Amino acid sequence: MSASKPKPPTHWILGSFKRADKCLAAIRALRVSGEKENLDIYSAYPLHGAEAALGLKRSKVPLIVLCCAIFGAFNGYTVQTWANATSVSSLSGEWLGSLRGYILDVGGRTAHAWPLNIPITFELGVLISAFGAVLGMLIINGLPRLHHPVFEVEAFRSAQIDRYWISVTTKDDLKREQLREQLAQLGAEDISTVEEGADE
Amino acid sequence: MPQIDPTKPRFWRSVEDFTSGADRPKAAHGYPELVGREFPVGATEIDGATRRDFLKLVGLTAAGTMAAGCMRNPPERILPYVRQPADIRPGIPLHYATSTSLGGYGIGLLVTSREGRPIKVEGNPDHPASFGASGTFEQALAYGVYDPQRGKHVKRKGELSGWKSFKADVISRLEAAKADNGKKILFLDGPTASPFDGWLRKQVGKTLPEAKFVTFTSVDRDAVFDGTELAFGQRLETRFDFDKARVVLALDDDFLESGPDRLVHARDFARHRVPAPDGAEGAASLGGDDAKTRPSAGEWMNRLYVAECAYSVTGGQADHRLRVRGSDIICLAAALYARLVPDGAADVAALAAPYKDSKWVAAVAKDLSSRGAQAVVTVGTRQPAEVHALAAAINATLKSEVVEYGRPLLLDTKSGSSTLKDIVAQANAGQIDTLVITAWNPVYAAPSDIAFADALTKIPNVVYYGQFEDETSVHAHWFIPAAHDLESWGDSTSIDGTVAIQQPLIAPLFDGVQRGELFGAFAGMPDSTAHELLREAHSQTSADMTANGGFEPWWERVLQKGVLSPTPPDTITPTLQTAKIGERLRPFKFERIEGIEINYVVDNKVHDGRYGDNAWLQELPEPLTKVVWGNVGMISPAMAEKNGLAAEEIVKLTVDGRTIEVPLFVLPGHAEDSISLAIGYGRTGGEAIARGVGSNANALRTTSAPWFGSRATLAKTGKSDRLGITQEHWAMEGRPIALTAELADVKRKHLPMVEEQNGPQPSMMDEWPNTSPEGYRWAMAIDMAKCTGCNACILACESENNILIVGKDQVRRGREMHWLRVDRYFEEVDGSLADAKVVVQPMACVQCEKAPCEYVCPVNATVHSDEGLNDMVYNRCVGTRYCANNCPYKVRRFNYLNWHNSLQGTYEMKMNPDVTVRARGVMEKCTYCVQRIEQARIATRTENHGVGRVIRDGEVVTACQQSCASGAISFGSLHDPKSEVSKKHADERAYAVLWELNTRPRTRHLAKVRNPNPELA
Amino acid sequence: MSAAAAHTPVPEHLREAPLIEGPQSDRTLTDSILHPVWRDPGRGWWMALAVTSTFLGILVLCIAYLLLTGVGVWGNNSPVFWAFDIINFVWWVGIGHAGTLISAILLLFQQGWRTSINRFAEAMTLFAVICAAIYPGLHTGRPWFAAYWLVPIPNTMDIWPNFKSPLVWDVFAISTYFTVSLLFWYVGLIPDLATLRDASVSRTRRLVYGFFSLGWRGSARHWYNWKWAYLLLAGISTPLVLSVHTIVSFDFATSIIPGWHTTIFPPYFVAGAVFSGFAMVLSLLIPARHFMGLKHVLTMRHIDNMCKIILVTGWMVTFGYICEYFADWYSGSIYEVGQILVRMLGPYAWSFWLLVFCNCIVANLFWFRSMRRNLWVVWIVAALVNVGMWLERFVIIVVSLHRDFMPASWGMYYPTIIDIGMITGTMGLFGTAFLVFLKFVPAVALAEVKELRYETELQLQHAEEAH
Amino acid sequence: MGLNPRSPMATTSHVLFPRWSNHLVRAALGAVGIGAGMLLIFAFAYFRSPLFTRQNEPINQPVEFDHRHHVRDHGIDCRFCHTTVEKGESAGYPPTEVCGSCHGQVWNKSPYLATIRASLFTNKPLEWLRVNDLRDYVYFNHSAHVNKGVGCATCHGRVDEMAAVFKHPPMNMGWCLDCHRNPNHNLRPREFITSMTWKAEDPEAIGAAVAKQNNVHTRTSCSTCHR
Repeated sequence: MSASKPKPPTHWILGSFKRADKCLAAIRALRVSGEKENLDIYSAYPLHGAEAALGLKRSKVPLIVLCCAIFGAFNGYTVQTWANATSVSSLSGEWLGSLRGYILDVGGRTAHAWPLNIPITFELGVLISAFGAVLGMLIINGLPRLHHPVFEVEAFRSAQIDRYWISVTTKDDLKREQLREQLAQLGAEDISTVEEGADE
Repeated sequence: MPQIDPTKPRFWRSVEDFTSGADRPKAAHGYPELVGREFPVGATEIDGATRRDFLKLVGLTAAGTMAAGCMRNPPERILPYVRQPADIRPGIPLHYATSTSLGGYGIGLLVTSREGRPIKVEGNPDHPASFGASGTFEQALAYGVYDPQRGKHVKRKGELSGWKSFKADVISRLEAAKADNGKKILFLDGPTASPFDGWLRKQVGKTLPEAKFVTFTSVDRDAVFDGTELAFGQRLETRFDFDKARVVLALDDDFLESGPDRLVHARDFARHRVPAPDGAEGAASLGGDDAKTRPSAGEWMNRLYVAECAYSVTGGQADHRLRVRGSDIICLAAALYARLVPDGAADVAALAAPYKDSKWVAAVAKDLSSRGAQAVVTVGTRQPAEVHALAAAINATLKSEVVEYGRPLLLDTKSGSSTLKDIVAQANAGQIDTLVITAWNPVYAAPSDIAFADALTKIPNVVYYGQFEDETSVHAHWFIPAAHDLESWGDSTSIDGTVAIQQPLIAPLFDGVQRGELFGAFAGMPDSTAHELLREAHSQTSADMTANGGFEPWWERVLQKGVLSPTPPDTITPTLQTAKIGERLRPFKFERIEGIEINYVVDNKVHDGRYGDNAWLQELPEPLTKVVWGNVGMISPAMAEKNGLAAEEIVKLTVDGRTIEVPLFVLPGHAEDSISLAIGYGRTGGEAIARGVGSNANALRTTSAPWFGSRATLAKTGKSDRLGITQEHWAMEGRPIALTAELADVKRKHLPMVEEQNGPQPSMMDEWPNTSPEGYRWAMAIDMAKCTGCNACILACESENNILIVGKDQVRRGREMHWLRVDRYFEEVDGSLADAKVVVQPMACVQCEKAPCEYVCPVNATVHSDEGLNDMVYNRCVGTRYCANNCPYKVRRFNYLNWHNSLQGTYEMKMNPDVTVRARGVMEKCTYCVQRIEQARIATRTENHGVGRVIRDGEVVTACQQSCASGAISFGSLHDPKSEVSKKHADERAYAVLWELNTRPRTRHLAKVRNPNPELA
Repeated sequence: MSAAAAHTPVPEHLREAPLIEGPQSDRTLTDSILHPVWRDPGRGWWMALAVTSTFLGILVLCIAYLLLTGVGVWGNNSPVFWAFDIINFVWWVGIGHAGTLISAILLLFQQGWRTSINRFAEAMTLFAVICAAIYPGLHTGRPWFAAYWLVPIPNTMDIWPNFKSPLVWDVFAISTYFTVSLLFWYVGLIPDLATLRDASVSRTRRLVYGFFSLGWRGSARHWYNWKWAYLLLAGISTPLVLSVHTIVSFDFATSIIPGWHTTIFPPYFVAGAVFSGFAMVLSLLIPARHFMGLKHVLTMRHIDNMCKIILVTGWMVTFGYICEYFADWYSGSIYEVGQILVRMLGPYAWSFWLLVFCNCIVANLFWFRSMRRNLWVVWIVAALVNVGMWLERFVIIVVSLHRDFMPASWGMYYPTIIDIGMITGTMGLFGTAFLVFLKFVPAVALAEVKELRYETELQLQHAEEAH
Repeated sequence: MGLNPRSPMATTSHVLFPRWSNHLVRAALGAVGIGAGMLLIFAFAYFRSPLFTRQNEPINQPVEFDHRHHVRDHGIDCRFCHTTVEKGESAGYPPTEVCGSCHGQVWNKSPYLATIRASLFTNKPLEWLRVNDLRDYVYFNHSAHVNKGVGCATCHGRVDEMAAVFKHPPMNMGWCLDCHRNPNHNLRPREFITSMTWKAEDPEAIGAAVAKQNNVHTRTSCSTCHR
């Protein structure tokens, strides 16, 4: 965050639920009362209807994977064709020379025998897109991030076990209390507030 | 690499040097071991750069150049000469003409030398007995000269002594012998026809007038001379000119594989083994003279009948082969004699009885007589004089032009075991003081009923001169290490009377003593070198010297050509004495040996055992059984079944009380009720490689029955030995692989099988353009009609391409390394193997144009050259072995282990620096001797100031092609339609093996042709 | 659930058995599934580890000897240039396939029952592929060169790999397969690691698991992208897993050797892979679920389904054989026909008939429900199938090679002690890796089981509301 | 130990990972990524650098033979000592007697030539160290190149300026291939073959001419160099 004058710190208001439906209901209620991007749900497994309740936008992961697949496959095919079926005479010398292809009569097979290049083309497409999927997912999720404000709430550990948590963030000191009460009304337990460091 | 290696044994010229420390390699100077070993006796000898001297020096460059041989990469040192010899240039191969002798008869050689190391032996084109070709024994010399097992020191009673000490001893004895003219001194020599030996004996005779020279070998030719003596009343040399023969009957005679002129026989016989002359130019191109008078009219192709016990190479070529025991041959001969020789029938009635009504004999007799002058009967040296006499009589009756007679060339035509008998008698009578044995290993070679070893103990002074410390040397008082043929000065006479010079390629590696020097010592010339003696011998004998302006220029010419100006062989036309023959044969009764007859054969690999320590020959597959490293008891399938015997089973073999154990081999086409066993194995001498390989047949042989004729009993032992066999499967399984055709069909162009393996080969892919600037398309043609399966090509390839030996155990595991293999298939005749026919097919990489091995190699280690070679890049290979899997011909060989470890000391000097020695984990295979192609290319491309020219047909000769006597292999470029190989590819018998795979082999095989006699079909 | 049962008229034996047995809550599931990770492994585990690591040691020794002496320490020869090395390679790769199939393909088909076995199967895939990957490198004569000459690295020799060679395809296929499997496995593992982080008490464990869980918070946004990533990984793994064994089969199918040169190879290699893979899952899972107290999530229904898959793939393989031999016979080529006869009647006929028994006959026991329910039967059949699939590769590789075109070059093959040592050794490696996995990572995908439980609960509610 | 029977929410002293751990992890990841890239580049460079190719490393010979003196100052032709360069695969190394042939008269007392005299008198050869050491499986033939117009200096550099001779080009396969793929710019008329100073004003043109005259056509088939 590049800020000239110190902004007020973000506060995280957390609350936990025993039942998933209660949790989702609470989210819907909060959205009705005008909270949008600052909401989040935490559960030990992908909770049905969560993204609907939060109204999340379409994930970018598929797009990333598609690009990676095309990139990988293209490289796969190009490298093979370049190495076995081209020989660009302008490439020479210590450095460029080693990039030059070498056309060899291999068992009388055509130098550019495209059907024989398909397997590696495919494999590279798969490999790169797999990396795309994983790294893409991590980057979009901002992971790895070992520390996070919500972890400062000891009770939050139950989120990965059997509880459903809600977080609401706000910079507005007045709003903070109001949200706590709202959560309490919605049946949340272990309601707690964390102040996020200015540097986060 | 000749690096300093403390583990290697060090060699000194003599024990005197050892004690005095003279000319020992000074490690302090950092000289490589090999250099030290080669370094001459002292600076004085180096002055005056005669050839002999630099031969001693040449080891010096080994350090620099041997590196090319191996993959190791040490900090490399270069040791140039101090004084450059006149004609030696590092990196430029030299060829020297020399000669060698086997059984007393010479064969001319042309030896390739690199930096003074002889690395390849070929036949000398100027020598009529080799005409550029060579056999297995000649090829194997290149291993023999470097054999680290050779005797290295003069020994007295087993103690280290020295040549000087020996000479001193001799001088003193000569003094003593003066009294009785040396009548108590006896020289036991091998058979020899060398003029030099004759001269030396004369010199010895001058000092010791009554000293005797006798001759012994266990594979003597006495029967030939005794036969002529019986038939014509005089001992005569018998020669055959198969170029004139159209019908041949070989009675137990392996004339294509054994005998003094086997190479000439192979060439001339093969020339007529094809339907028409044009196919025979392969032989002509090898230097065969076409001036020979050919029968104008009649059939070009010859017909061969063979009667023998065990399948021989010649038997494999037979159109009709009769399986008979060795002892039956005489009856067969008699039966023919009865039919062919006028009023001979009566004399041989008793003998001829068994074959009197034989359909076979009748047909053969008819065929022979119909061919008359172009027919001939030959008899093997194993057969007794009588059979030779009968054959001689038949030939004379036929007026055969094929056979001709001349005066004996051997200094002594009696060399059989009778010699040893006499020696034993004299020894026991105390009539011998000094016995000088220069014959090969008589103690081992002696028949079992001659106690030769015991006799030696009765002789006060036994001198044994041999290459190895063997069975005989342990009984000798003196052991003198013999110099190898490639290390010695001398000469030889071939069977046609040609005298050839033998000159050393390298100074004796192990301080061996040369023959000349040994006899020189006894001739009172202890200090003259063999070189001087030889020059002296010829300065006296040679006539046409004056014509060439004196001795020196003449001598230079002789050394270059290797051959003295040939004297036309004297031919004698003797008169037949049928009466004498009848006289001798009338009393003969034939009583058949009951049970199993034992039949000894001369081995194709170790001969009589003298090559037992030659690992190349030991690992060479026996032509018919394909067994390596040892001999086997060969029996017929029927006999095996009858007695419940199986191959690889070890049996006790007992002949009148003497017993050996031998593994069995079931050989189709073997005579019934007999077992064949090769001699020359079961050695117990000091040679590490020969020792303990196979079983000793000499322990059974007797003077009365040296080859056959005694009864043997077989007893199971329950043991068995997994033989090393390079071809485990004998049948072709009805696959069109080695094709054969009958002459009649070839003539009327009816070759369905061949046509099936020919024709267009479409491809989905567009063809690779021929990018070779000169357009070369290297190719090979192998004419199976000419190939006898003699294996010479295998050794030639092994010698040229640094192919390493792997030993019996690895052969058992199927890991032999021969690039070129000769496949041998048996063809059942009417459903039985009893009379199976043989077809042999040389098979090396066929350089497929659409090579299956190439596209599967992940690292591009085997790809095509622009000239159609299937290159194998050893240094790129990572050894996935995928190529070998995908090779339908299975001609690729893999270095499963580091075979290079097996090389020790001197043997590394043998490596051909033009061919990479393959490391462990690397695939290797035939590449049409690409190093020879490249040498020819560089030679031609650099001609006339670098402008260069095109390689002409015949300028590139592959190693296998060069060695092949019968000219079965042709090599050249297909871009030249007039090239020999193009013609062969166009031949109607040419076909591509496994054509249906569309691999498009560049090597085409030509179907074998058979010429059966309709009457016997 | 039993309550729900009372309402439904469906007779007991027709009703689908539950995938999670007994009343379970997120807490009890967490408790029971993570229990093996926390508890002291116990003597049994240590003893097993001792055995497997001994074999692992043997493997290390064999490899050292191999590298020092050369490939000649194996029984390979001419003409059988490939033998145990490639057999084991193909066998292990095949085994790996079940894992990916379960986690990827069954996921795409939304087969709920994959949930509690996928983690297990994926781990098996990883370790199997590691075992397989040992061979292609080591079977070469000069591995130190093969290591980088097979990869397209610009080098001063200016020379490249030959991309026409199926072996290069192999290199890419296997390395891709391993990498993707690893990623897939790890992505699935992240939430469970987070659970371990938060459910553990010991601080060190929390730090370690915390580090590897990359700070996973289980936020709905995380889950959203995570599900996409996981789904897409499954999506690309599916063609990948099919391609890998297809490419492995190309090693043989693209050659010209009778018995190798067959277009049917790709499909039946894949089927065979799944066949052997499921067999391996079963032979590991049956003991594991017993000793680790996971019977409530690894239920008889799982086993039953897997048996059915073995039955199906078994028949696919059998059909493959029939097609292959029919094609060989129908081709009329004496070499192809000769190859059939050699397999059935040649010196190695025993291997062929044993393979027929193991792959084509035994699996038919699974037609019967009782057999599928009898764990002993299931386990033995699974073991036999693994043997059978190994023999299949033996027949394809050794038997095809030992008698190909030229009768003159025919020969026999005999394995050496090193050959045996290396196959048992890789099993040791596999076992060791597996035991370690069972100890430190939940063998069942906790988050997914919870999700499954939640969904079944919802279904149940709807069912009740319906009444 | 198993799951704590009490609620896992039993408080532990403080948060698991401190705030700064995020920066640490990101920094670490970045470092690993960049490090890997650097390593690749370094490797790529190393195998092309004299460090690996051993170029330009003067090799001290047993005899302090100075090519500058003999070639540049006295203009002795290469072929005077390297006699087989036009005939054989090896250029050839002079036997000691060649040194003696001159130095028998001139400088025959010089201490520099002690080793030479020793060699001549004792007949022990001089031990030179190989400068241009190709792998043993590479078959290079001097005559094939010299006769076609490849000059000595092209591969061996300005030997006339080397006190102790060193390897001039990298002499790896790529270097060979460069010329074998396009030889023209390395060809010169035969009269200048051994010239150290010859420079072509238009290498391509002259090269093309020489190529035409000498019928030069290079090959890149494996067996051209590997047999």
